[in-house]
Amino acid sequence: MSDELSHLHCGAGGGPVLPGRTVTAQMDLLKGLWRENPVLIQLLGLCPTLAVTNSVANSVVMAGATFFVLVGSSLLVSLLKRFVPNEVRITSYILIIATFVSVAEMGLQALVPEIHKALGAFVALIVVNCIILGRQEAFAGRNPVGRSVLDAVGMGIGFTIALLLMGSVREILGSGTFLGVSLFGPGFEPWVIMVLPPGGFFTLAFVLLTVAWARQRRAARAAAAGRDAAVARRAA
Amino acid sequence: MGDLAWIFFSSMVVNNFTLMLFLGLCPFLGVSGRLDTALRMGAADMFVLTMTAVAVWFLNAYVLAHVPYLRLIAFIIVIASLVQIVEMVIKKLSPVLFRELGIYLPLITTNCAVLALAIFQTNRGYGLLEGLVFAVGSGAGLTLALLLMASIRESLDLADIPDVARGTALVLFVAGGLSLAFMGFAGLLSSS
Amino acid sequence: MSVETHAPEPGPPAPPPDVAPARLLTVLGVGGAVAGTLLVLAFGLTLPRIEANRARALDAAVKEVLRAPARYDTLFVVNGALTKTAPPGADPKKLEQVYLGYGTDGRPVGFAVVAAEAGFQDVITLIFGYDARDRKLLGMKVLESKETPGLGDRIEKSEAFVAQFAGAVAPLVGVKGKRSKPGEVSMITGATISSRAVIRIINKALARLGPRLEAYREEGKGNP
Amino acid sequence: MLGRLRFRHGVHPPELKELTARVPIRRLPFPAELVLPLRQHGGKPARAVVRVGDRVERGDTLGEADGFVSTPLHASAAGTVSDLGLWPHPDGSYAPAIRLAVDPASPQALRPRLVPEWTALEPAGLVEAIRQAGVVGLGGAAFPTHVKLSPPKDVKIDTILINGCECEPYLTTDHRTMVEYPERVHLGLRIMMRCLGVGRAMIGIERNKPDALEAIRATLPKDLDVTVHALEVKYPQGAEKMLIESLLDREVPSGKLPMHVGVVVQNVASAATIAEVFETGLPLIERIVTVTGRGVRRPGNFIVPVGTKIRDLVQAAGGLTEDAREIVFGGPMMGAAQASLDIPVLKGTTGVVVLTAADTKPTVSYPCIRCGHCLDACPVFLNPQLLGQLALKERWDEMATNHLADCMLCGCCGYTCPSNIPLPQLFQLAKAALRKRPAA
Amino acid sequence: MSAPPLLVTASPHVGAGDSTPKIMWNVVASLVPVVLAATWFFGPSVPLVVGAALVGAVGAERAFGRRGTLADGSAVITGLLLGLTLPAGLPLWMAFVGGAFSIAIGKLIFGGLGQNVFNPALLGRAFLQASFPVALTTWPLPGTAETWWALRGDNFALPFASARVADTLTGATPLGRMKFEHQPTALWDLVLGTTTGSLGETSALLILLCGGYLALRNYLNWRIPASLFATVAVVETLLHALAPARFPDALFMLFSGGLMLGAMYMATDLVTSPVTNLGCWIFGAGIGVLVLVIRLWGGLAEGVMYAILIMNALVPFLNRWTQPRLFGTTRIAPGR
Repeated sequence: MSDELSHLHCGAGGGPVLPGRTVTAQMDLLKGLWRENPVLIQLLGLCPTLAVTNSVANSVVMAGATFFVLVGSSLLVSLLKRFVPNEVRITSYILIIATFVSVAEMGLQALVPEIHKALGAFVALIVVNCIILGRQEAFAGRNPVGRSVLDAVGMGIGFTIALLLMGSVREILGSGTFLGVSLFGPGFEPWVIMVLPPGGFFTLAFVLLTVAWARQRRAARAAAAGRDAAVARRAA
Repeated sequence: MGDLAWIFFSSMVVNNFTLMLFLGLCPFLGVSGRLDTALRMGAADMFVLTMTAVAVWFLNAYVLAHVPYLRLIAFIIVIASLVQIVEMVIKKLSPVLFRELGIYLPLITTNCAVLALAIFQTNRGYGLLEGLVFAVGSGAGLTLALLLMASIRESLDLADIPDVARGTALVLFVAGGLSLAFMGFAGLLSSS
Repeated sequence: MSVETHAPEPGPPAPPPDVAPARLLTVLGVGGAVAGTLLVLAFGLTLPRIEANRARALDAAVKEVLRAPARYDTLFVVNGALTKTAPPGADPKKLEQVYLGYGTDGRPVGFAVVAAEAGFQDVITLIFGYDARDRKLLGMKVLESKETPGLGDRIEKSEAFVAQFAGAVAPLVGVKGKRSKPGEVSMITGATISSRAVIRIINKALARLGPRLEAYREEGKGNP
Repeated sequence: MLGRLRFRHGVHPPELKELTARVPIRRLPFPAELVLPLRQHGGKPARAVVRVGDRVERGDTLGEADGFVSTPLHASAAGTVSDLGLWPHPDGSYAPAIRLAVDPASPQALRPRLVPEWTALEPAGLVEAIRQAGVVGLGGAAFPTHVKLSPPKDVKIDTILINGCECEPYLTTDHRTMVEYPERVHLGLRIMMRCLGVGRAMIGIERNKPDALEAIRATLPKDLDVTVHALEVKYPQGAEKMLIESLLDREVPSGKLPMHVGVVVQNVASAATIAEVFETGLPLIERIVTVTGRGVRRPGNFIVPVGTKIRDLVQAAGGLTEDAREIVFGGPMMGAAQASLDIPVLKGTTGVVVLTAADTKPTVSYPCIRCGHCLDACPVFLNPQLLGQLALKERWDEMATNHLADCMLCGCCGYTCPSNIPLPQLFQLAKAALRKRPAA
Repeated sequence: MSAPPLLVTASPHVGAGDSTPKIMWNVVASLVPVVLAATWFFGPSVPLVVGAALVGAVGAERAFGRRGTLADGSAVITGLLLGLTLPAGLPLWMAFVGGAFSIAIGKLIFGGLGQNVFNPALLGRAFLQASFPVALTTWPLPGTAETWWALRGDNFALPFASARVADTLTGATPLGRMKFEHQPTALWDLVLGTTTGSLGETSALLILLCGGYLALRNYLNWRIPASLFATVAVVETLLHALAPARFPDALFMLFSGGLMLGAMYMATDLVTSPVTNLGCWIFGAGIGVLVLVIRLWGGLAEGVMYAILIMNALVPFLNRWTQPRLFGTTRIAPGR
């Protein structure tokens, strides 16, 4: 696979680190939760985010599998980065990822066969989830093991948050249940569309709308605060 | 014959890869801004899908029966090399076409639609002919979705979209609408 | 994942100065070997569990549609006939299988047949129990379907719908409203296509396999 | 071969010509002051050759033509040049103009012949005389007539079309000209045929002017190959491209001129003016103007000196009514609204239409609902809907690729738009923006 | 003479007299007889359901729309049309949700009037159909309640609660009966509207008349219904001639289900239909073909809604492909 590919397509934003600022372990871990959330901010890995979130259980299992693959391959990639020649970098990454995905798939099939059936091909499709290859390219391939794992954990949790958010909304409204437990009793009329494909698109669209709205609000407030500060400075 | 027709229409509209199964969303969101790029992406997709169907049939029939645990790795490597080979062949044979397809070919490697096609084909036990029809149907479905989205996005360029909805959220709303519309095809050719 | 949304990345890490082909091969080889080992290990560890899961699911389904037989045999469909043993050389997993259940008295109670065809959304896979002597169904269970939640998926979730198949006389006829004859199945309002697909799948499977099942009963008389 | 006497698309605005259609042309007394902008025609403005305080006689040259596509300007009355400066121009800007204090004591008598006798002239001499007389097209665009009469050598003209459509609502200038001076029209046509060496001519008149048709037909010269045709009543029948399609079934290719399909189109008023110029020996210094609309008390058709201010015209028409809201130079479809009563009539001003509050369009506009009415109206088959949307986003280049250049700003799209989107204005803006941009 | 305050606007200074609100309110007025007829057949449930959809639509426009957009009447049309596509017994809260969705997602997210891709009413209807499939396919029979005053279903179900099973008689629509039971319905019943179906699906004749009024006033492009009807009639007549047992006759196809309402009011929605006349011909024909495909080979009995939505998605395409030929470009001037 060619090198430019990763940059065109999967070069996930690791966010250039500002010079002169020490990067703490906390920052490595926490940035994936919101500021660089892979799904909500970077808009990566939307396929699984839409496809498997029709129930919380599916979302949890999918997030877990992805987390496992992400952390595992980040660890391995970071460990091996000095031994991997640049020419075969991406190929090796994919090989590592595919291995972990295969393991995860077999594990799920053995442990939770029902959910594995419900997730269908999407477990295998973690291989082409851009979050994972993106993290290897952007972070694990050029950072020490500890930081890489922290980064992967953070990103994994970020992905899980997004999936759980989608899964909760869709299951609660679409089936009236949470993790299969009925919330509103038998009189509730489920909004079936939420567990259907269009509902996936609409839910994610709403989530992104809300995120955009929140960021706009925050930006506006920051701008207002900046203005106030400038006024205060001038007054002083 | 009826089965082949069903496979074709099912994969093209009833279970459209993009709108019903959320596969190939990356190009759907990424390169659907303009009609001509969408068309090229669709053509490239179709081509690689068909090639993959043949390769996967071959793998399943002769190789993977013995090493089932290598399935995923085999698929991804075959797809990646296939794209690379196709790229080189096209570059050699038709530089014009190569320029036209440009970056779209390598993009397809990590397009989940191709890997998904391989997995579905395997899980459903499709033979060569069925696999080919499935690939062509899926490719047509991907292209259809891309073209619809591209033409809609071009026209939305002129609309006064509210600020918060600009970008991916709007595309997803439109995709939701398309997905809703495509639900009308459910049960096509399976009612008799 | 989207092509247009990321900030530009700093370039890839500087390539190591010397990339000897030997080292390249070594790394790939070692990596491949490690990966292979990992895979085989995981495969070996999980395979028994996976097979057991599958077997358990099938076992439960067969027992359900045959109304809890004392035991059942697995039969193979080979060249238009049922045999108890797979022909030599053939992979038993790849042959079509039907399951013959026996009552506590040792007499056969019926066959369980797996069949699949297109439904409303996608392929419906189901298993049904069939008493070839009386040409009566014993039960039906949907194994896999993607029918519309709340509507089409009632072919597996609606007990009233599923219960009708026990005792229904083949070939089945779908009707709207109340059933009046033993061969009739009352379809789900609003999910006619899904209901009819179930009926069609069973009828087709019986049209194909029915004579063989009956023939097998004849020759298998007194066999157990 | 003859066309189908109609064109495709277009609109049917209410004609409202009955206000002045039967009012005979009347000559007005000279006003106290005339204002003569130097730019009264298509092409480069004239160059002033008088100074403040100069005494001029009726017909004297005030400005000289500045280049080939330009015409001289003449004094429309005897008087004194009182000012050379900027004055409100009908196009909305302030432009150089000559102010003339009319001599109340002057008899304004005809001066000795300034324009030579036409029968004595060869084609080239005729064209030169027309140029010297400052003749421009009187249909509204005011393109110098001599330019139209001097086609390039490689172009072969086979037909002259005389445009008597007057498709704009309200206006009756051409109508009255045809009714009252049909012989002048024919004489002008005869002179132009001689200029161009063309043997065939056609006169197109909308069916809603039966008296004009009759008058023109009754006086048709027997020795010329001239035919008269009654055309469908539809706006913009009088647009050159539409007229050519209606009469000859020829489409002027996109980006080309009528002469490229072998045709020269002249307005009836222009033809009559050419005749008058040679008859009287005076250059073009007066014209017929319809002052009409429900906003004036006594609408009529008047012969006025070029440079007469709106104020004087309106007074001649009985003054403004209480509810007069908008004063438009030209017809209501393409004319320009005027902001002041001091604006003068130019050579190309066909009429002054005073609209009441009830006649004007509401100013509020709605979003485009893509009804497609503008596509059905556009006589040159553009897509005004798309062009309008592009214009609102200031995507000028895309407008150019969507053939903005072919838009003639006829106003059909704006007339028909239920959302009241000012499409012609947007297109005018876009054209200006594209013109300003350096050619790549 | 003093100068009066002069208005200076751009040309043209006169207009054809139509305005967007005028068109919209005319459409609203033309829908009133349809609503009244539905009320005649289905009793007081009709104003309730239509009203709830209307309140949802207008409320969303008021809450999220730009200032003053209510007066243009487009939200009212959407609410009315959505109401007319619903069954009489639908819980009011669902109709309300549908109306709000129609406007908020179907229209405002695209920037409001004139910018939307899909017909808002149909998008709302499709949303409801996908959300509450059972409630949306429970059809009361017309005129079967004991008194006209009886509700035809659990209209007053609590928000988020399912509808209780009502004692009103329900039945399959003519299309459903034809598709799943091969039972025809008398043509007169279809034309007059004495059949089951959603509120505005019943009286084909009335809809044809009301839509005809709009077509006469040029408030809808008559080419769309014309090409739709022609396509359905021609194809269906051919199919019927080939296999009369399998395919019903053309008149049944034309007058049953939502085809009339869809053809006259939904497909002709100005915003979501092509701007070019050629585009409109293709658009109508496309809807006709898709309706037949879904009705005859698809899993659903009725496909008008989906057919229109799919063709809506194709409209930008059609607009692009059917750009008018520029004056003086391809035709060579004769006589030269």
